[in-house]
Amino acid sequence: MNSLIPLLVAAPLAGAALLLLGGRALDRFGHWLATALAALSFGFGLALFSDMLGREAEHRAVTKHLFSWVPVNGFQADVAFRLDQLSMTFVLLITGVGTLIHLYSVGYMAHDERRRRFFAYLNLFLAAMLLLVIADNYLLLYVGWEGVGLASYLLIGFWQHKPSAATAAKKAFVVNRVGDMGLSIAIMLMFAEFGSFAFTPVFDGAHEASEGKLTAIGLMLLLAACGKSAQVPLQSWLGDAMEGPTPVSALIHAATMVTAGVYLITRSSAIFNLAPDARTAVVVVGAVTLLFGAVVGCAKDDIKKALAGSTMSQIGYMVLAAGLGPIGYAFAIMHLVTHGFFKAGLFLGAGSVMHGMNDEVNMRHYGGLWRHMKVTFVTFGLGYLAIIGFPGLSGFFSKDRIIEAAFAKGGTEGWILGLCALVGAAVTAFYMTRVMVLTFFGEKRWQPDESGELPHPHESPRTMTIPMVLLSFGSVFAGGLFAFHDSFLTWLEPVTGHSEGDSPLSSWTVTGLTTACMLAGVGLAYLMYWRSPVPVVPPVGSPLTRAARRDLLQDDINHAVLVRPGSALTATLVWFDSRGLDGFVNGLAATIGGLSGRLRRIQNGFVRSYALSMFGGTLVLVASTLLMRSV
Amino acid sequence: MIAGLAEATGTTSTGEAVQFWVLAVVAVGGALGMLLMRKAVHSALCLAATMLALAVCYMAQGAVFLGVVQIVVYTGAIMMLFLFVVMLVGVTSEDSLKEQLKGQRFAAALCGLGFGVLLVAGIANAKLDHFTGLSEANAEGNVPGLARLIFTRYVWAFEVTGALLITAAIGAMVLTHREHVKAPKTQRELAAQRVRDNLQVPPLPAPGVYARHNAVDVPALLPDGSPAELSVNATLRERGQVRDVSEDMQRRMAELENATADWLGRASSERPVVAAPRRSLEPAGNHEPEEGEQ
Amino acid sequence: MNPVNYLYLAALLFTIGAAGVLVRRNAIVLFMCVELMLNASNLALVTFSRLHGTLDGQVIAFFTMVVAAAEVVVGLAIIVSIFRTRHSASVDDSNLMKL
Amino acid sequence: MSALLTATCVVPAAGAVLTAALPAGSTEARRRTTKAVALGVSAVALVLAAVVAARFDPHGARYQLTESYSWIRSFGITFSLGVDGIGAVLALLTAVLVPVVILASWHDADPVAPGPDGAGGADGSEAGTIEGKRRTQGFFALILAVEAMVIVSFYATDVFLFYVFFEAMLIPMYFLIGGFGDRAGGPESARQRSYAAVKFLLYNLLGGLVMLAAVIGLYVLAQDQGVATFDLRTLTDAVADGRLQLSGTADKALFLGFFFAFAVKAPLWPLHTWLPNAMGEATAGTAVLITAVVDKVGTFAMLRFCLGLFPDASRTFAPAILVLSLVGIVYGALLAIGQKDIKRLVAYASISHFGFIIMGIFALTSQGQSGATLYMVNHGISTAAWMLVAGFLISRRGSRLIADYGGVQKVAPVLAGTFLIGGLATLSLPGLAPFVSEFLVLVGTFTRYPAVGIVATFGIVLAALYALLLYQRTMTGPVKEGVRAMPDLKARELAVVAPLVALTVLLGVYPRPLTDLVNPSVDATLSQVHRTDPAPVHPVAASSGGERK
Repeated sequence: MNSLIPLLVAAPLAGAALLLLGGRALDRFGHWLATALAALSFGFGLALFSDMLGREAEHRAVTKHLFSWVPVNGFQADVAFRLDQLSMTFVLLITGVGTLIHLYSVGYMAHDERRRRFFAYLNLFLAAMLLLVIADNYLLLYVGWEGVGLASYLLIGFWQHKPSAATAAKKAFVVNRVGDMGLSIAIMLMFAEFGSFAFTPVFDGAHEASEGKLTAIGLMLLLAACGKSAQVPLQSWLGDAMEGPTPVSALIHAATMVTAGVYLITRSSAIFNLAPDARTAVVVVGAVTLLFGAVVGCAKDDIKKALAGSTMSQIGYMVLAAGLGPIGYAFAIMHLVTHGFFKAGLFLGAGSVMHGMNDEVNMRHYGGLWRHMKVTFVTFGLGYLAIIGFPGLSGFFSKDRIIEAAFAKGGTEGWILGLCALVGAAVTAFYMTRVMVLTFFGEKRWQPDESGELPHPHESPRTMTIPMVLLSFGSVFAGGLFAFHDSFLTWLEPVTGHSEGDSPLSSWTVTGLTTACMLAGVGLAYLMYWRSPVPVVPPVGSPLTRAARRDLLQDDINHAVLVRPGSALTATLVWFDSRGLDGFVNGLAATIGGLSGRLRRIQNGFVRSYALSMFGGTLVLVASTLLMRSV
Repeated sequence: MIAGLAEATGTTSTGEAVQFWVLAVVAVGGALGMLLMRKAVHSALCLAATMLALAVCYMAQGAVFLGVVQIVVYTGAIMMLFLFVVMLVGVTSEDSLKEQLKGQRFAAALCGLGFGVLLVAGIANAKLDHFTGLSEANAEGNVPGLARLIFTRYVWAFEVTGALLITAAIGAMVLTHREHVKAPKTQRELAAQRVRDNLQVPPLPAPGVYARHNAVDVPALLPDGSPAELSVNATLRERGQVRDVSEDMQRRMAELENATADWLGRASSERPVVAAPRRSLEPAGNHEPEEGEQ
Repeated sequence: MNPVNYLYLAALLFTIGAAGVLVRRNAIVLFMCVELMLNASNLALVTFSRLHGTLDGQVIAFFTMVVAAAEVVVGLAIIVSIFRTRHSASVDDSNLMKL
Repeated sequence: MSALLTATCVVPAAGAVLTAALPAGSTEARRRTTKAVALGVSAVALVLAAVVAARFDPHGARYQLTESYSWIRSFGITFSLGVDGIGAVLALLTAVLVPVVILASWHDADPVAPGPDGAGGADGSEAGTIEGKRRTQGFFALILAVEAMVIVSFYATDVFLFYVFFEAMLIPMYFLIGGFGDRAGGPESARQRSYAAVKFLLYNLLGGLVMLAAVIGLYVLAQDQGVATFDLRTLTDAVADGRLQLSGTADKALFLGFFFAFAVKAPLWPLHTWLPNAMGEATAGTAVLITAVVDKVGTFAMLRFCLGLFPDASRTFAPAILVLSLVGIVYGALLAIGQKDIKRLVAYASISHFGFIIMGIFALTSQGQSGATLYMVNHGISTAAWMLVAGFLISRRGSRLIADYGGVQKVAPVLAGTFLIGGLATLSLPGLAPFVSEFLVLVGTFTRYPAVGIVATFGIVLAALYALLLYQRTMTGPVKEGVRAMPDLKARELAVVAPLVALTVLLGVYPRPLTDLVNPSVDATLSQVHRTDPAPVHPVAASSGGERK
């Protein structure tokens, strides 16, 4: 059975290779091939899942050693896989949602002449992501880690003819590289500390290592997570990443890739458990990002950017939870999965809306769409309810647990974090309601496109609606399923471990508070956007709004702090290289040339001066010999 | 007496001393003269004097044969050779005394001085108190002694020098002799040539015409009083030994012409331009030595 | 008088000759100076042969004369041919021997 | 004593002579025969080098397949060849790259404006440009000559022999750079090119002369202690067992003498400024020869000679050299970001990479040195791919300025794709070959000098910047004017790029064959320097998820 594990990766990888090398021949059915391979991988996943359920909790984790990758003395990097409950959760999420989104893309990209390449990239992404989650050592994980970075680079910049897209892609990759730097340093630290970077030895040896080292490793891992999961301070790329086709935003920048950071932290629980300082850093990052994303989400008029903000904030929740340690790991993953469902659903819905509105993204130009695209409306609505944590839907359970855990951290920390989470919940409700209302309700604010005709929205083709429907099922029931008898908790516990914190509030009070906050947010949004008419041109708004529209000045800050000094430095160095170093060398050459030119003058061609020099020479010789004699 | 002179060991007889001082003065004087004289001829003569003095010195030191050879070969042959060349190049041509190599004179003086000092110091340092005279070396006479050496120990060098001399002679010939690549032009051809490029149809003017005194180195005067360089021998022209006609001569010619003109009442336009240099037929310089030969 | 004076005389003459070589510009005079130097060395040789009481010095002086003769012949020939082409016997006029 | 190594060296040399002697390339047909011959010869050399690498037994003696013929007996100089893992791998790399380069520069040596005699044309007027009927023959003969010399210096086990070929390499390289410039050089390309060629020559000659002094000095000192030989093995053994003991200063001085030459060739900051000129002005093929083949001799020699002959000095100077290489890494990357000229950008990227290689060598850990050796190979392959595709691009547009390109991906997707792969390899994307080596180098350095390792890690961010900036500016965005009619890669060009890309992926996924060859030699080198890897603080028994099934 374990022999299936490599196939998880192999199937989509083969698909990518085929589609890229296959050439035009595959244009007709390439997309179906890719979808089939994704589905196949999902099938493998299910098979392994059932196999895993067949064993009892302790023996569910299996490893598969494929071959020794880089054997250098003292340095053993293997291509080995580990499939435990945590990986399995991700495998199913990735392949499942991935397959659905492949399906969706078949319709969405129907009219793009480079569709084959698009699907190749999607398959490549699946392969890399799967490799990331089933790798058995950090170096292999690193391969998948950068692999998804590459895939997201290719997909964000898929419409390369748009300079904005190309720039966004590069930005995403470079920012991620900063995170990757953290990961590689972490690996080096592990190697220097444990002489290995495979999971088992590192986790086994962790308790021997000094806390300082562990904290350092933890912080580096956090840096990596920030990069991949768009957490403050490396969040700036996610908003621009929306330049990519919507399925990409749904799959990579909402459901799977951006959650890799959470996976990394949870996976390294053994290290974080022993490094409280590192955990604190994680929690702080999570809380800040949670609010940051939420605020940004409130101000955006671009529907995808608004959703991106919400993604950021939701992942903030997860990171927060993961930072709480054993109290929160399971809930982090749980929220991750549910979020995977409903956020993917929301994005697909947004895509479907754009599809119907000839790629209009400005919500202020929507309105009253519910009548025209019912399926989209319903699925999107369910996703909406799920994300704001409407009681009974999946978001309710997962988020509620996280907030509880935050309070359960105990002490003032606990209070602060809990309150942050609550506020976040309220704001989430606010901006999601805003999105909902602006898009589907109110009067039509449709604008004519450049060809001058008003859009006539229509429901999307079957290939697009089916995935949305399936995902909405997930967003409705997943939470309940997981929460039922804490099934999810017990499922993950062997990997992450679990401990109940001491919550100052009873779980019911927390639930009540959460719901109240949610209702408050919804109410406020209702008043602002349902009751009062929505202006087509955005009002100036408060300074905060304006800042939020500019992603709270993140880009301006990056520019001021990094880009401008960097380019200045580069320019200086270029000057130095050509004028300084080369100038010195050329100057030397010129000097020598000049000297020899002067020396040449001695050769004046007059016999008598030659004779003179001969005579002088003889004189010197004789004199010196005589002197030698005399002394 | 010469043989006797060569006997002395530690010192020399007063006779030789006297002789030496006289000869030394002559030799050095000659050398300096050669160095300082502006005309090559004078230098040559001074050098000859020096050589003669040296010849006597040789004899005084028992090198009779060398003394004779010195007089015959050097003073006789070589110096004459020099004189020939000097004549060929120009007896009276002088070096301009201004030095155009910067610092050459000074450096030369310095080197010479230094060298002299060195040599003198070297000789002074050497222990040269005991002189074994040539009495027994010259026992059977100087010439046989030399001959024995030359034809026994130095025979090889002797042969080589012989070869050297022959080579030198041939070399000299090769250097000075020049093949005529094309047959020399005949009088007829030259005449035809002159007519063709209508520069100088009549034969060259004879020198000394209208000259105050009849000499080869005085150019003829053309009707307008300007000197005709052509009338002087090419070699003299080469050496720059053309004696120029005095200015007043030309001036008087001009006055004469003008007076005639006044008397005849010619218009100024018809008057000959006074002392206008006639277009010289051949600018001196591109004068081929070949013609100098013919 | 010590015969060494002959050597001093030779040195003096030699120096004068050398100076002449350096100073004079007329090729012919230059040659004369060279001859003078040769003669000076000859004088020294003769004096040495007297010093040692052997005739070798004189023999060598003799050879020197022969060589000098050869040298003069060739040298003058060169001067003549140069004069033919350049119309000058000044060594400074033939200064093409440079870079 | 099989003559396999000699054969491997002689074949390209003979091929060079043969190619040069072929009938003058007046007609297209004759030129084609010339190219075919050159290609065939290089293929044979490839086979031979592969055989050498295959017959090398990693667990056998340090140097194998050794041969020795007496050359200058009076100085104990012999023509002795022998191969260790590192040499075998690098020679193989050379033998792989040369056919590719020949194929890539198929038309680079054609007469510019084919006149009746196939000569003349625009370049004809340019100073230094080799023109005329033998232009084509000359070009390919020179390439083969370079191959022969490089292979000899990889196989040489005699210090003097190595020195001779190390220097002789400059001659053909000089003519390749100065004589066969890049057509896109612009009007004053001739002046630029001769400047570049002379600069290349002077820099390397200077280094070489210093080395010569050191070589002689070494011989003299060794002679004083009764080891009058140039044979590397004898010398290293003598150094190892103390028969040859150099005084501290002498040891340092000689080390610096050798190292200077290698650092110029490598090139190490701040001796690098010849590389951008040379690579910028030369044809893409020549540029690949420079950076991927010739420069490798420098780094290789650091491993074999500096460490082997002067272990103490190596240990003494290692920190300083590490700092220089660190500067080189960051400096090269930053300058690459600032370049306006595609080929110069690649050159500065290479400088950054050479920083990594040298760092790996002088970290004196087995990971670092294995990594450095792999890095030499991987950098050779990946840079070759990147540079050659860039060359194809430039030959299409006739300009080296990045600003002249844009939107190429729209008109020539395959070209753009391969270019992107080259760029990704250069920024050492995991899964591609350079990642393995770069990470090994970083880890190897980190375990001994953590600070250095961390700073060097910034290099990977900068690498991402310059590689992707180049791709973005040239390939993406709206299609620029001069690019519209740009054709995609032709079959020949695909044949050039495909093997390189394949190797990049293959060695990225399964570098095992290389590491198996290299590891024992690296251990031998390290033991020469008396260095052992710093042990992990808390070693864990099972060093990996390895054999657990």
